[in-house]
Amino acid sequence: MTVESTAARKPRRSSGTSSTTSTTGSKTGGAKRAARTKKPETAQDQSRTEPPLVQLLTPEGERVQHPDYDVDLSPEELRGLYRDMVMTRRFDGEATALQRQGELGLWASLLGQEAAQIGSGRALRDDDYVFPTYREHGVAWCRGVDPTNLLGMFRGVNNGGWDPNSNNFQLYTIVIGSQTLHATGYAMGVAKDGTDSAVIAYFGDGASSQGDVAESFTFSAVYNAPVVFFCQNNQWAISEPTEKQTRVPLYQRAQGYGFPGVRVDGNDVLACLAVTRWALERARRGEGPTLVEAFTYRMGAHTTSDDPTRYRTDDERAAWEAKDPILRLRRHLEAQGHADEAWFAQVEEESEALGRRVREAVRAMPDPDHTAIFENVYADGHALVDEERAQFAAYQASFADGEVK
Amino acid sequence: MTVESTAARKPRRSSGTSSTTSTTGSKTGGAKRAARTKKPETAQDQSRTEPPLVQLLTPEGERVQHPDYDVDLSPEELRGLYRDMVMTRRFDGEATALQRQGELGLWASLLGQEAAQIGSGRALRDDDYVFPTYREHGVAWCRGVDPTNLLGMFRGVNNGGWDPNSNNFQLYTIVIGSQTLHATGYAMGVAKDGTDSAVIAYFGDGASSQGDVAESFTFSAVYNAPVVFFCQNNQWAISEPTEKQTRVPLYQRAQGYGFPGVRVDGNDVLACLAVTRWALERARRGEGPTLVEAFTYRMGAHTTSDDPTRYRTDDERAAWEAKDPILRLRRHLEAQGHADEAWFAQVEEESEALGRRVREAVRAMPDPDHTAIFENVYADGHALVDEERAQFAAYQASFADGEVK
Amino acid sequence: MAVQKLPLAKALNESLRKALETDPKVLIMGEDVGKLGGVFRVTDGLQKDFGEERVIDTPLAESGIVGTAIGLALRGYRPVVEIQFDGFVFPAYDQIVTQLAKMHARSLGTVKLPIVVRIPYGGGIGAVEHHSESPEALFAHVAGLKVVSPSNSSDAYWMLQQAIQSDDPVIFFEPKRRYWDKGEVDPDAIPGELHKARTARVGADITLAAYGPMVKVCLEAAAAAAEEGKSVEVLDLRSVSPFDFDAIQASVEKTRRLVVVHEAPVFFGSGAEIAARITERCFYHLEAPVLRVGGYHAPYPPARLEEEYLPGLDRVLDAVDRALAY
Amino acid sequence: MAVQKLPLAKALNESLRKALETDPKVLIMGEDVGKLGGVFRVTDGLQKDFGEERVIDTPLAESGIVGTAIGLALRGYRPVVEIQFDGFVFPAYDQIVTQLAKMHARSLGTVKLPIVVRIPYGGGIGAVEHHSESPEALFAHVAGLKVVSPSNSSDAYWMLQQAIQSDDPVIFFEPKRRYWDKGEVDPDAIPGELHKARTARVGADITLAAYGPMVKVCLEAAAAAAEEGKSVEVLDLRSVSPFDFDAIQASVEKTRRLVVVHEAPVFFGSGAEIAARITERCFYHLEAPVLRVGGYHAPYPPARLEEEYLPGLDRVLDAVDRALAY
Ligand SMILES: Cc1ncc(C[n+]2csc(CCOP(=O)(O)OP(=O)(O)O)c2C)c(N)n1
Ligand SMILES: Cc1ncc(C[n+]2csc(CCOP(=O)(O)OP(=O)(O)O)c2C)c(N)n1
Ligand SMILES: [Mg+2]
Ligand SMILES: [Mg+2]
Repeated sequence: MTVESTAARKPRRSSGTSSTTSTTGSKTGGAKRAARTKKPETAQDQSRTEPPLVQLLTPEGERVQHPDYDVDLSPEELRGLYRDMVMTRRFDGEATALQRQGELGLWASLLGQEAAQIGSGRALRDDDYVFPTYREHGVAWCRGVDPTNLLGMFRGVNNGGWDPNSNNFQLYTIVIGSQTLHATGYAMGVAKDGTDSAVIAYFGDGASSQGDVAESFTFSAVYNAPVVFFCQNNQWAISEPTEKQTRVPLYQRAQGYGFPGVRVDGNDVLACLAVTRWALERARRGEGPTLVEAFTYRMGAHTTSDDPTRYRTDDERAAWEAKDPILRLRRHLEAQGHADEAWFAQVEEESEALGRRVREAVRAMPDPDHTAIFENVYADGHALVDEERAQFAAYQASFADGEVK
Repeated sequence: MTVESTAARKPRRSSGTSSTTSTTGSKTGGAKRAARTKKPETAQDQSRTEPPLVQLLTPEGERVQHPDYDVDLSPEELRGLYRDMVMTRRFDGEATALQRQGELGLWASLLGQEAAQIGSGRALRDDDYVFPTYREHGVAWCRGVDPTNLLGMFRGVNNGGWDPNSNNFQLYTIVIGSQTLHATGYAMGVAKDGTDSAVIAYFGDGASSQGDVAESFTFSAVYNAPVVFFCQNNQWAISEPTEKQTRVPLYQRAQGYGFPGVRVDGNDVLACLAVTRWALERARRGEGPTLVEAFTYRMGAHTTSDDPTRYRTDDERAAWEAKDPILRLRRHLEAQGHADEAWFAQVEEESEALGRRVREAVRAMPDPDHTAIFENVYADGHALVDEERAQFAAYQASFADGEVK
Repeated sequence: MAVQKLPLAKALNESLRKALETDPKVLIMGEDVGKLGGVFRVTDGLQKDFGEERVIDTPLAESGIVGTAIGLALRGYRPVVEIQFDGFVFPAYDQIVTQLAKMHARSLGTVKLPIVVRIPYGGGIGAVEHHSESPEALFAHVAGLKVVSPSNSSDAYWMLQQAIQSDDPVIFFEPKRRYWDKGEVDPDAIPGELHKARTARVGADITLAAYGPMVKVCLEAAAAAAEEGKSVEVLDLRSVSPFDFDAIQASVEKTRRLVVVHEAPVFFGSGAEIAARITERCFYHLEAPVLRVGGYHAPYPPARLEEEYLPGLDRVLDAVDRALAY
Repeated sequence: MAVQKLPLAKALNESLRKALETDPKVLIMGEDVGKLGGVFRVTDGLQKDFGEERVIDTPLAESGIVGTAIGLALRGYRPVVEIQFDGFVFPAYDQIVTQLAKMHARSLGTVKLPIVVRIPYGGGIGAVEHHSESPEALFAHVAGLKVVSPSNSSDAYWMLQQAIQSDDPVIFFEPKRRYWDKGEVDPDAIPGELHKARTARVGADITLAAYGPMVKVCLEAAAAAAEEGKSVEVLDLRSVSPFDFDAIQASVEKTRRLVVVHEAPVFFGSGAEIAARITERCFYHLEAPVLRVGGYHAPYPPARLEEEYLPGLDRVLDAVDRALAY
């Protein structure tokens, strides 16, 4: 039996032909002859074949129906989602500003991904558990993690500043993909415990290439673990476009592991909510893992250290701006008469207050005590750590009058 | 857009229900309540849903047609395949015997997998390159690697006793899955060189779970590398049945990475040849990777150290015996009148001669020189190795009269 | 279980059984740990008695095994993970050093990962490549992990109990060529501390420090040296991270000479760390430099060379003689 | 290229450019090495000039990067692989230690793997977790790999040339906090041997041995010590596997005191190996134990603590004083 994938007979690029991809001034181009015959597709060809997204709210704010997924939200709930997104964006903007002011060492902005994060985050129950990357500030917001907690690591005062079990929101994980295995193991534990909680693991389009992610697909499928893999395909992994990670849409990856994959409009908070809720329900019912690919866009730089002008065009960004997740929900709220100017102004004000609170909290964040280096290396202690801590203390004490250390 | 996999709504086992899988005397079964509702399928359910295989020769030796794959072989070629399989099986049997006699430390038998290996091996061109696991004795035979070379590692005189470039047959790789990345890289190089050679990577059903294998799928798809992934699904990874690695047929894995997967009857040498040839041709034409799953059976133990009676039944083995790859080709040759008793007897004799030659060669295989420990650690030398080699030599010399070392 | 003479592998098996019985959160995970009972039968019979929910045959993916064990630990379980052979731990190395080792610190102490990673290690069984390595230094260098290795059945039983009870991740190196060596196990004994060395033989002239498979070799060397009138003290270090430097120091202050013995390559091995630290601590006591006997800077050789590669009785005695000659 | 003062990162860039120009088999592979030029711009402009076939943006999978580089090397290419940060090399660790390091020996010398793995390493740039580690010991312990680390622009240029020309796999540790430090690079100079140490400052009373980012700190310490009348010799080791023990020995036989300085944790670090071996070689020369200054046995701390964690001028001088006090 044969399975042909959509891309199987259409290679995206033929590595045998030398000059197809390197257009500018190739000095000593690697391949010597073009033995391979297929013409590579261009980016245009590719976008023409992109599969349709699950969408419930158009960029213009129009509510549309989808045969498989739906949500029925009250005006209050809709306003809640809007508020979440605005607050998240404001917090994110403040953090970016704080980095520029030198208060943070680094910031990874979620600008543009608010709908993916709030939609999926609001689909969760309290007893569900979240395994984020380093960019899930919106999900953290939904979980009730104090936003200022997220900043400790970026300020450099800790490597993760909250108790994961307080909000069922694991620490940020920097090594990409690792957390998908933790999520799977946690979900295996949930199943063992016989509860109907679910687990959600976030990761990026770039991370999808890591072996750990594939192994998490295998384990979750084999053990039928109640986990939702939520991939925010924001089109970029630092400077690499998604086509460096895959030649078919990412949501299709799940199929080969024996569970469903769905591509959802990642800028549509309603669709993200609906699809994630459906996937979580599958998990609760014992139907195992699901892969959700939220098709979205990283509007900002990868982090504040990054310079996207080196690798992508303004046009692309502009095209995505038209699909802004906040704007489309606002249009919908306005069109439906669910919210008036005063309400929007009030949310704006709230978000400004959040910005102020965050700013003040960060500035007041104390540097850690020096001996924190030695704390929590082990839970049960370790003789060498004790020895080094003591040496360190004695050494520091030798600069009695607060001299250079 | 949603993709439902065949298994998506039918979990193979529900981890939330405590006693479904552990049937005997569970003392403190992990899960406390059965919150999940789905009934797990039994093995029977599963085999009922197994997809059909590409087959060109039935177990009874009848030649059948397949709409997509075909081979047209002369009687001589057919006899050649038969001879290859018999020789390979005889060699393998001799190696097993040599292990029992203490001449080898270990042996990994290919018994039952002759068709998968000879069929795929004979599909290759001389300029193609093979990346084997530790069990591809039949493929090595096709490549012209002297069978006695394969035994050095199992005897413990070296870690791989041939020059990979002499026969375009890489050394055996023990760490499972690793070689799929080497094959992919090699294939990337082939493409860069602009030649139309192809590469084949062998791996097992167990190895399919390794992250490295998934990464090789990603790299080969993204770079459109001319590589064939040939998975011998012999139903077992030591004591673990394939269902511990996947809940859908393995060939489907390819789809999610954007290239085709095919399941072939791994005990049908003609089908294996046809499908592998097709996949290699795709590679040569610049159409990128293919996954071939050869559905076969490990008739023997995992290795001579293994005791399969602990984990599988004789019935299973017996059922597969009826599908024996050599027998079915013999039936075909006989039915077609392509070979007579005298010819079969001659092949038998040839194989006995091979057995003798191997036996003698192994017994004559000298132990390596002690200083071999220090040889070839580096290509360009290393001061520490030089120092240790000299110390070792001096130390050994100190036992001047051949005393204990 | 009564006091019994057990092979080391069986002592481990009994220890796992006891852990499974005592604490419902203990899980066993690994390749072939179920029906087969592991390739060394250390988990023999456990799946039969405790079920597939607690003794789990995993997909063949070491990163996945350790990574999911971390998730299970976050959920409150205490996974005991088996890596089939030393050489196959490296696919899991990333999860071990970047996640398992660091998550407690990363969480400012709020998260604990009580995971034991069992690794049969070392050579001497005539195996093929990747089945005879001694990678303990690669774990000891990494803060957040504890590294131990028993040398006998009693320690195998008790140290595994303690490792499972520890709230820290423990890399548990099992001396595979001693799996079949028998020793007494008293299930009612009061065990020594997990990270303390044990004086395996008292001596006066020189100290041999070893752990795991090399303790037996050192005891044999000490016995042989005794016949030549040399009094050799043997320390069974038991723990590599942390090392029990106090015990080594005390011994060296008495004997004034130290030889460290391990199978792992000498270069950047345990002997280096012990030599450096003990020389600092005992600079005026040492009559000779701390000598090291161990593997060479070469891949573990094919089986027919391992006798030459592994530190044996004669190489240990040679080092003893060299140290005494100072 | 003429004689120029170049930042270390730019010297590496020029070295890569030269390698790409000289040998059509040289390839650059890694994450973001293309248009972005790497997060540190070490590969800046190379894809533009040599094309996507030779300067290859890879999927985000380190095991895949090293594993496919091995395959490319088997096909005759000479891949120079970039790992984005020290802490991200571990997913590739299995491919590095079980394949890259061992294939030459496994093949009885028939296969060569001329691969360079470039790793920006060490702290001091205020980065987040996993971006400041010094894992060189984890590679030096493994036979089959060579490990080097330049401390200045000239060495960066030349050592990278030599590493690429080497038929052995070389782990090339780049001192990331020195990327912006300028130094003269003479493209027509005759470079020293790759694995030989260099005397960075001549002294008489004590030797400081370091490599990579710590050489500068040691030179500053030596200058400060000179003001107090202490004559400190500084060795830039340049190579970690192999170490140039002869050079260290020669220096120590002269100065009789040695302090080893590195950012990596002291426990099982380079200092341990050097201390053990030099103490053996120079037992009767040493007036003091070899002292070690390095990282603590703790995960690399958050940025606001790294100044306390990293061995700085004062900690080096403290060790010098302690060694001289013996
Ligand atoms: C194992 C590993 N390799 C490299 C990095 C460096 N790195 C950090 S983020 C990133 C890109 C990730 O892209 P993606 O997964 O798409 O997530 P996004 O940043 O777009 O949200 C890279 C390469 C890392 N953190 N971990
Ligand atoms: C990374 C790694 N883990 C574990 C092992 C031990 N091991 C050797 S073969 C094997 C089973 C492999 O099964 P499969 O891939 O199906 O190949 P088969 O042996 O059936 O041909 C295992 C677990 C290994 N060699 N490498
Ligand atoms: Mg991305
Ligand atoms: Mg198998």
